[in-house]
Amino acid sequence: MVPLWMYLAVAAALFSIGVFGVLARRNAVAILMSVELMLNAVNINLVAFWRYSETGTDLLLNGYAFTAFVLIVAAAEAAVGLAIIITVYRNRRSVIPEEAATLKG
Amino acid sequence: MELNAISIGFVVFSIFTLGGGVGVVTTRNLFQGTIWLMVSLFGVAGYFVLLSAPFLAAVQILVYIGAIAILITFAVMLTRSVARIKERYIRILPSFIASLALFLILLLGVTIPIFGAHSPGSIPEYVASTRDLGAALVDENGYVVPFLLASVLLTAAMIGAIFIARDENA
Amino acid sequence: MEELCTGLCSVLTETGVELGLAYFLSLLAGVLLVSGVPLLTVIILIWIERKVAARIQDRIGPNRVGPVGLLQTIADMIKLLSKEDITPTAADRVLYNAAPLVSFASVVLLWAVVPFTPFHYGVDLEIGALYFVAIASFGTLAIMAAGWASNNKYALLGAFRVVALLVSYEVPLVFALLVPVMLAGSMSLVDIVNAQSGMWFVVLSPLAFVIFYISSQAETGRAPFDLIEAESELVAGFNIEYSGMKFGMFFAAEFLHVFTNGIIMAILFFGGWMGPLYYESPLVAFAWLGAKGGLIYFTTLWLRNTVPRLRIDQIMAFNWKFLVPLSIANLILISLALKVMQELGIAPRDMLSASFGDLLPATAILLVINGAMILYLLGIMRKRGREARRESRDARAGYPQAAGAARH
Amino acid sequence: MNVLNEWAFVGLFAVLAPVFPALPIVIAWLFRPRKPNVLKSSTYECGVETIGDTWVQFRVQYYIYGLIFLVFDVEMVFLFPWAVAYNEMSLFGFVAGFLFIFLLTDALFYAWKKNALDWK
Repeated sequence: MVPLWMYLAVAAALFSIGVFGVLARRNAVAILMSVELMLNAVNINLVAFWRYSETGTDLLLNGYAFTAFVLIVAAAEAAVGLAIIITVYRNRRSVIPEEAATLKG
Repeated sequence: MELNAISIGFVVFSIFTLGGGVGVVTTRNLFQGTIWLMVSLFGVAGYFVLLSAPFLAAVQILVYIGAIAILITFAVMLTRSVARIKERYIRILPSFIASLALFLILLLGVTIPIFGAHSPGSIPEYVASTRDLGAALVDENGYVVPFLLASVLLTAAMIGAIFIARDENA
Repeated sequence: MEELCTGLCSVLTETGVELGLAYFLSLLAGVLLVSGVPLLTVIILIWIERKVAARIQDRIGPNRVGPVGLLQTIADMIKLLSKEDITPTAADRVLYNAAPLVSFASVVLLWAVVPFTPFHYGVDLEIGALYFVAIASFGTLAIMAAGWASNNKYALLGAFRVVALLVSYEVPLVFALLVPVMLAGSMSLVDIVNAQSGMWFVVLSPLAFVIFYISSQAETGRAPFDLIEAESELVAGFNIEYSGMKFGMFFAAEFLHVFTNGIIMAILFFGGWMGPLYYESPLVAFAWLGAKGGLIYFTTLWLRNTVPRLRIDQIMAFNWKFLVPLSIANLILISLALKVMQELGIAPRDMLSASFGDLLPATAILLVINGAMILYLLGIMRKRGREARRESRDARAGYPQAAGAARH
Repeated sequence: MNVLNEWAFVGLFAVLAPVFPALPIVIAWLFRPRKPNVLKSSTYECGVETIGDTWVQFRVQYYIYGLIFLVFDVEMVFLFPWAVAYNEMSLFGFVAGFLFIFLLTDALFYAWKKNALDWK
């Protein structure tokens, strides 16, 4: 078997890539995709800890079930986020978050 | 790490996951970016298989490659001038340094404490099946409240997104 | 497949091959054996499809190359091989070339979980039914990639319409798929077949089968949902820029997908390999599966060559306002009735060990429920049909000129 | 055959599956004639050079269908385990699953009433 820390290292790398995307990209769709990467890095961790936990024999499902919930939240986030992007684009012809900051005082 | 099917799979899926991730953040073309995202998430699905959670792997493919990829593509086409403009990256160097620092912190903070712990021999043999998950989801002592809340969340997301995205003049 | 792999593995290790390599080689042999089935059938399928279409249209069909035209597909392949393969300069080369491969591979991959006989299958995954849906979604992405990578507005428009159609019809498909999964209490396709030893699921829930059948007809892009090949509207759809063998791959993938869906329906609703004397020999079991799948496949061809194409707004309205609510209602009613019966002790909780006699009362009640739903639906359809006819009559009365134009 | 061996089979299958369609394409690549010209490899249009870009305005309806599909697809994350555990489930568990489906049907009903399901 692959030791646990390797999964965590890959998840950390994926999370950092996502953070870079969120910080450096200007396009809202690209930022949303980077957020999806970060959520998936979290999911890798959850499943890895669930699998390697020594109490796995009494059927602790926390990590497993939690991953399913994260998946649902990620999907809801993508759906609403993209809908907002489409609407903002329709009204302002732009998908750059900084350019759509009318609500900021 | 000896050479066997699992370690080969791990290396292959790591390349998929991280390569796809790098592709997502570096590709300027948003459609290609979506494909890279799918490559990366396919790698994550592979991890789930290696971690004996094939149900999550199938669901990952179903939800991301089957639905979210399509949704992102539709959104990209609807905001079409985006793909044409030459997007400039902002704050490349600070972002890079920040994410690299985060990676190192995560590596040190998370990996070192458990390095060597959980030796492969101590991994539980029996893992929960999909049936166990199904039973736990609707068990009063299990996840029945989050289960129903997830339904409420999805309903709210769907109603909200339709409300936002619909053409008012239509 | 399991014995074969272990058997081959032990033979190889005895002859002095290293264990890991022997394992890999036996696995490879298994994969080639299983994937050989769809690859061989696709060649025959194209011939069958053309022959059936010809007979329905009162033609003879291919009859020159080989006996009764059997080698026509080989001749076509040789022709396709010698065709010039044009890649448009504006295309995204990597995605353009990858799309047909993914499209075909996604259909071949489905065969990894198909149980041919009680003991001969690629793998018996715990999540078999979900695997079937998940792998099929690669095909959708391939179509999207093909349309985008061609860099052609007709291809892109065609791909968008097709993808919207495919994702829409996946909803009733999955809801209908939940019914056999629920009845068998397992997603493994082998378990689902075994659970039908008492009663085929098509008897327990005919409506689920009908919904699954209609949506899989749409998933494969066949008439009346053939927007994929809407020649008269979209030039050719998403594959307009493809030529030669790459076009052939989209074509072959579609043909194979139709047959694969026939086999899957036979497994989910018609008891797969079950039939008289199936336990005598694996060949008999295999023949039963082939016969059931083939019969369903034949009806899809029949439908394809008989009905006209629907408009996209009609297709979408039919799906979202009829098929999806129906499939949800069907799932709720079946699960409610079965649960009540299980609590009362009329229906067995374990389909695997339930015999024909155990299931009779439950079957009768479920059939009555299904029959009531079908009658109700027919009532709705009749009412809608009457309204539509009245509308068109009123329109004709109001605009005599238009009516005249319509008549000639 | 344990679980991971099964998936090794699927993995090998997944590696080999694209090879089958790739083979004829590669063979065709070896034998096919090569006579490209500018006109042939240009984008297939009505014969006149395209002005501007391939991008056409798409209707938002595509997104709405994709969105409703996404929600129902994600629902499957929970409905498949629910269906698998159905036979051993108590009445309470069944009612929970029933409520789950019912809530989502509400959303579909909303979309219907708002005419979001019409192809416009």
